[in-house]
Amino acid sequence: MSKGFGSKMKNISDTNLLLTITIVVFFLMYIGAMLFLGEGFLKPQALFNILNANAALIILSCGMSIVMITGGIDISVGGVTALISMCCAVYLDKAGGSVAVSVLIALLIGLGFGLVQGFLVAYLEIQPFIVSLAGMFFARGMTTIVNTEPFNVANEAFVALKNTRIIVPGMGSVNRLGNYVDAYVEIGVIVALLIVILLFCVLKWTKLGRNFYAVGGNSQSALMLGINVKRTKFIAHLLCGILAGVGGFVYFLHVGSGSPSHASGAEMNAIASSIIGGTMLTGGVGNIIGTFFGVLSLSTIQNIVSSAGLDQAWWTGITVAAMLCLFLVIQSVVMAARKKGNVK
Amino acid sequence: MEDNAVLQMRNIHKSFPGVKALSGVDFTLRKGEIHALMGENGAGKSTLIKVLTGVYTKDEGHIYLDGHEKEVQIRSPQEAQKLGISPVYQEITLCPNLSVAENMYIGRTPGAMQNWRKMNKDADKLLKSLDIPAKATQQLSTCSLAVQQMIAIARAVDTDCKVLILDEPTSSLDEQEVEKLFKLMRDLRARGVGIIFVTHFLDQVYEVCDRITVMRDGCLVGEYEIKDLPRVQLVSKMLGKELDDLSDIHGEYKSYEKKEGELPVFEVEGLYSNAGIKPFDFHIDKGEVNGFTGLLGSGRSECVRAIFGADHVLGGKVKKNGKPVKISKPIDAMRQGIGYLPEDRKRDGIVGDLSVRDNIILAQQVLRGFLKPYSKAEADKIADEYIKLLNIKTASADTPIKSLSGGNQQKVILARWLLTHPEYLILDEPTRGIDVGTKVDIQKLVLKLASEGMSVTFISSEMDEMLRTCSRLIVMRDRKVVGELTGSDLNQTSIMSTIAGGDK
Amino acid sequence: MKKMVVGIGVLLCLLLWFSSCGTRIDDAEQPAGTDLLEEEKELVEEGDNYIVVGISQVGSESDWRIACTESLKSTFTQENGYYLIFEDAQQKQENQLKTMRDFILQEVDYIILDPIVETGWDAVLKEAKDAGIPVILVDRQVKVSDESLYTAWVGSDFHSQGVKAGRWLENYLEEQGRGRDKIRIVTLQGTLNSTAQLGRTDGFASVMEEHDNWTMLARRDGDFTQTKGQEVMEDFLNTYPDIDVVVSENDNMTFGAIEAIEAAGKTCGPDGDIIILSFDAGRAALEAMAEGKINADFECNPNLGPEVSRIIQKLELGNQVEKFQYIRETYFDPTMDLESVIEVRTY
Amino acid sequence: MQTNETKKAGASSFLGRMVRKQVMIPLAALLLLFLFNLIVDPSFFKIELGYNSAGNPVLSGFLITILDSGSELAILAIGMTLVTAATGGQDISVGATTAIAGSVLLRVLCGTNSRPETLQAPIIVAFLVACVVAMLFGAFNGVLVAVFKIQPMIATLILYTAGRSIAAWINNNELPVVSDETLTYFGEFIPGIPIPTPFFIAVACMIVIGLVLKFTNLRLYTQAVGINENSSKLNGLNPVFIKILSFVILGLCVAVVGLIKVARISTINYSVIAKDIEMDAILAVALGGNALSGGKFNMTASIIGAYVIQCLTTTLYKFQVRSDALPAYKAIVVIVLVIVSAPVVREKFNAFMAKRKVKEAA
Repeated sequence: MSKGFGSKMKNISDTNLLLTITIVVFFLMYIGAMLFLGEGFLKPQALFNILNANAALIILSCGMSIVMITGGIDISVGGVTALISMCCAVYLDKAGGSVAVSVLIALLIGLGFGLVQGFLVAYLEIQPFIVSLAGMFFARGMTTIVNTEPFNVANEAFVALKNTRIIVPGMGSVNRLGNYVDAYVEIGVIVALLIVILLFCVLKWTKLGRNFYAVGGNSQSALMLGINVKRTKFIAHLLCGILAGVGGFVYFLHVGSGSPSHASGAEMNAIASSIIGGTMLTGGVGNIIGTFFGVLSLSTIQNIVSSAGLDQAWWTGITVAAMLCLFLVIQSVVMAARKKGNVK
Repeated sequence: MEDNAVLQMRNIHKSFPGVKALSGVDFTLRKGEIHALMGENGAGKSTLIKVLTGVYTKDEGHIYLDGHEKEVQIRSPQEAQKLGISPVYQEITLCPNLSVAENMYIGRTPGAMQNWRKMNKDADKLLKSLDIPAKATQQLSTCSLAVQQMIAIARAVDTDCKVLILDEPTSSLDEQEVEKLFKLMRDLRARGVGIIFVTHFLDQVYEVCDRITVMRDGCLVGEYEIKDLPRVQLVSKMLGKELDDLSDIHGEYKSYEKKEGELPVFEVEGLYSNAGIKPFDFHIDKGEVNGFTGLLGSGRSECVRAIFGADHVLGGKVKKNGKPVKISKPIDAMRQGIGYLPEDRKRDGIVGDLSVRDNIILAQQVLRGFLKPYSKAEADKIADEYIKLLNIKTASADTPIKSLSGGNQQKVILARWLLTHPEYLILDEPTRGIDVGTKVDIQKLVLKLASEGMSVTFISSEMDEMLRTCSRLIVMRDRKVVGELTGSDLNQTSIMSTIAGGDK
Repeated sequence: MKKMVVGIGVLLCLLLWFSSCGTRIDDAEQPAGTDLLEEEKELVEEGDNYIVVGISQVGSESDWRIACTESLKSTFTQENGYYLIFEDAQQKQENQLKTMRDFILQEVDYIILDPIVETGWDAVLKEAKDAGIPVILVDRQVKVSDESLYTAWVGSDFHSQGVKAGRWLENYLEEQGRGRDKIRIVTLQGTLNSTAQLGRTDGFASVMEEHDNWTMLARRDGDFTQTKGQEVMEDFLNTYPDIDVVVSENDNMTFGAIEAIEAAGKTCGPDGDIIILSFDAGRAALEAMAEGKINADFECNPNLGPEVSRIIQKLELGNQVEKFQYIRETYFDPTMDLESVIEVRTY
Repeated sequence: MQTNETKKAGASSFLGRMVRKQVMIPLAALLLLFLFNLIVDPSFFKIELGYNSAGNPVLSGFLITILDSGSELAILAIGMTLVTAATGGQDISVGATTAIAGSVLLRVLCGTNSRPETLQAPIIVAFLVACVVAMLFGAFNGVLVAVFKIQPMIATLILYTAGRSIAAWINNNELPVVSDETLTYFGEFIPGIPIPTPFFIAVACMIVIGLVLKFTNLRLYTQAVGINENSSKLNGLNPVFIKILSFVILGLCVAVVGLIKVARISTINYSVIAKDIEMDAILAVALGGNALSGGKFNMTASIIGAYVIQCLTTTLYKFQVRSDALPAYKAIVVIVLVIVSAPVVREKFNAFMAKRKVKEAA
């Protein structure tokens, strides 16, 4: 293992290098938490709880990663999630609609945002940040236009779906009353995992996926290499929009309510997760598996922070920002070091 | 015409608004030859290549492939590639974040799925057959620049190309890398590929090429077998012998009288920067006009940039009037009384959206400092003065500089530096891309300034200009100073032979 | 790449296996067993010595809430034999649910929940019940299908606050000799349908019924905010020139009302034209009372900590506790020694 | 380039001349809004002199509201214009850093006690401390942008998220209330003067920036760096410094805004203070006709742009649009603005105009 490690390091691609860093960081952090904080981390359900709470974020981050791999960004995902939650909640609760249609609504809203933002970014060549900033404000504003008050959805079919649990065999534990409690995940986690696997395959084994990387690596070159750069960018934003739709519904399924303040800061968490997961802001480097672990790392660190007694609300925001800053620095340092090595 | 011609271009015309870029150029490429396309900047090489690769559409003329049976229309880069015309540019146009194999196959294989195994196998086979030292699975950015260049070539070759265009592929490679590249080129030649090789390095031309086509000012000078064209002749053909009304402007101005014991205004020892030049020594006296000469890419601009602190200086000493000074940033140089008119006017010179007035006062304003701006009236007065002095043709001082013609933009930049009253002015290609009248104005101005005691370094691709203005020439080749010419040595022949080096 | 995927898989499995191992050891009913890691031992000991309490607080949106948090935190200290885990939910039920699940996983001894909304708690409360962790609600209540899902509730009796206000006014008017006069009242209501609004309005109304000479001129929503309170009061003053009593359902609206009254050139307080009754009795309001601008203020006590602690102690001894526990609350009027009250006021 | 320019001028010479006066853009928008209000409800223009609770004369009316509430935006627009010009990007953390500045201000004023009887420090000291802190945070953004070359919006995203948390942290999440009258003078009215003080502060800021632009080279340097970094470097400028400077100046503006915001309510609400103001500030710069990609700027136009935005906001409020819903309408305005100013769209439009002209000629 140690033999030829240096050369191995040199030959490993940027994407895989950053991915490795992320995974190592996550496992170190988690094991560290198990050893020193115990309690909450010592049962498998702890990990599943993290998954349950972050299924939506995983999906949103996947979309974000794809856009970031093409060199763009989309900060509207949080707003879109809130809008979807609110629309679905109003539809289910006040209009007494069916769950299937609400899924459709969620997807359509996501698709709509993806289409418009993708068009503006790819074909009108407007900065993605401005476009999605406007998208974010629009979505947040629309949410309060749809309904101003937060409320829980009482629709029975929906609540049943929300409370559906998928038992993970063999991972349960016995509580202090001596009862065996099954470990479980929510439906959203299954959706998130499927999406992670699907997108991993898309990015790895399809032309489209490779085009994302090419466009992000050097869009000028990509054009020269015969890739339709505009279309690729458009598809990336479209995918991100659709994933925001799916993620929005999964979020809604998890919280079971509509509120204008839902998913506040989700865009930041998604960006942070992607970056921690080894996606470069400059584009062309990133991995869905990394993003998945990015989300886990982020929420693990948040859990650690609160378990360690830093219980005040502000620590969450500061932790996320600090993690983001840290990983941005790590990225630039590692990349600079590699570049130096290569030039020599 | 020749039977074995893979490509013939006949009577190609192309003009841009106000400029005739190509007028009636012919070009023939034969099967299995490496054909150098030579000419100084603005000669029309790149325009010709862009016409050939479909980036520009020609105004007039015909292009034939495979003898002259088949006339083709090339409207886009994609069409050119389909016809088997593949360009490889100086800047690598590959994606550094992808693997070698991907870079070779992306965007040109059918199907929606990526078959890694097959692609890697194919890529390895191709790399091996071309003897390129890279693995298919390696990330491109981990390869050296030469290998990246070769991979671009491999990609081009694999598209069943008949015409391979290499546009300055060697400018960022070291000697060994160049050697590897040449080996690949020879291999390809043996396979019958026609290669167009654009370069500024004479040695390389003589090492690898079979034939040379020389262009100048958008016209064809001629096509020669390599053995029929000695270096000196090549250089003279490239540079041409333009005779115009400037034959003797030297006499109009008295040269500055050097006083006894006067130290050089600036003196440089062993200076080198991160731009890849070898350490060099240099000095300039008060009232002297000297120049760096050499072909493009020989390092002449990099030398003056190092003096001005524009590149990151890695080592060497600078002395002003015998006293050492530290110059690490342009502002240091400016404080020492150096002015620098950069080579790339558009990129480094003008501040496009700003008015002519602001562009004129910019450098002086920086020197005066943050808290001492010119009042509106002062700025207007200065601007008007210099507009008149240099005869700048502009609607008003308020006009954005980007809407001026190239020559007038250059005069504005010149005015900017004259305003700072430098002791030493560096002019890097001040006459490039501007009309003859302005050229003469600028040359006269240089001599006038020198007669008033200013030291000037003048760099130009045009030999005549240099000879007319400079009293001493520093000759560069391959990023090294290779000679210094003064007095009676200052003539075309000696300059060319020094530039050419090697066989005389 | 393939190696990597396998590697990740193996690592994840290890992680899960390791973590389930940890719990199995725990479950093996040998709390101080020799297999335990040092850290775990400490934890177990910690668990033995202290009563572990998890608190899920709504947030810190108002002074009242902050004072409430402070009270809880200062009660559940290690000196008092508690080990406290506090989580601020930043106004999100989502966060509270997550926190609750973490508490259940950590097997805390008691969970204290200040629920942000009334619905959506069934599932998690059931999980807590299944895990044998008593949940004590504070301040706000929940709507659940089965009331046994939580152990107790501690909070303010808004209704009795309203009644108290009514009784106070009754007495005050008697003392002033206006017991038989026609009394015109307006009410600045809190955010409609909030627990506090409903309780206070109803409580006061129940006393009003006993007095035919009291008329309620108008009740309007002042949203518990100063600006809205001022607006509504301005409106009232324009419409009804002869208001005798203002019932303002919280201090913030009271401040707005005072501004409006003064702007209209009238006076309020014990020596003024208009009698002002306020609720909450925050420090600022008591100061205003000391300045003679408020007649009486009815406390909404944020010091829930000691009461909750009492409940926990009872439960620890295995005693039954009352399901609904109202916190002791008082009122203030200028007859009292306000300065010393203000001195010790925490919010 | 040159030909392009002339073609454009030829295509729409009248429009071109109008548009060339950059100040015309926000002015036209303002006029449009006024016209709309005049038609729909002329009471928009009514100004009344009344007396507030303290018995001081105060002016009220929608126009006064615009002048009053627009102050913060106008001040931020000043800094934002500079940042935009120098870096070609925008700072989206201004709202969050306003919270920080306000929090610092209160912290200094209140000391350790959240309800002090008397101020623990003079307001001027507190304000200066807030200025220093806000400028430091500005410098932090500036360093990320100029030194680490992170896109401005991403770099400022960090503080956008963390800012309000940091603000809460500074005061231990307490909500300090200042009972001192003098502080409210900065946010409301000075006794005897019927015009709201924030307007005076905004005017003071405008005068200061006007003087700075007149008596220093800030405009020239910033523009040069924003238009051509290479060239400005070769002319002896230090682009890194200029960029950081622009962020620091924005930080100063943020501190002033923090003072006004806090003075308005004598306390602070970390999650609501200056909410969504970043969007408005960016919008003001764009409405002022300044290119969001940097370069030349027109400060006057930006400031007028700020008041246009406030006018729009006030108009929307007047029509009972909830404050939470406002961003949706503004987002539409932004999108329309960026689409109209997108180079691709402009090119297409010019081509279309040229074609039509050819047709007309034929």
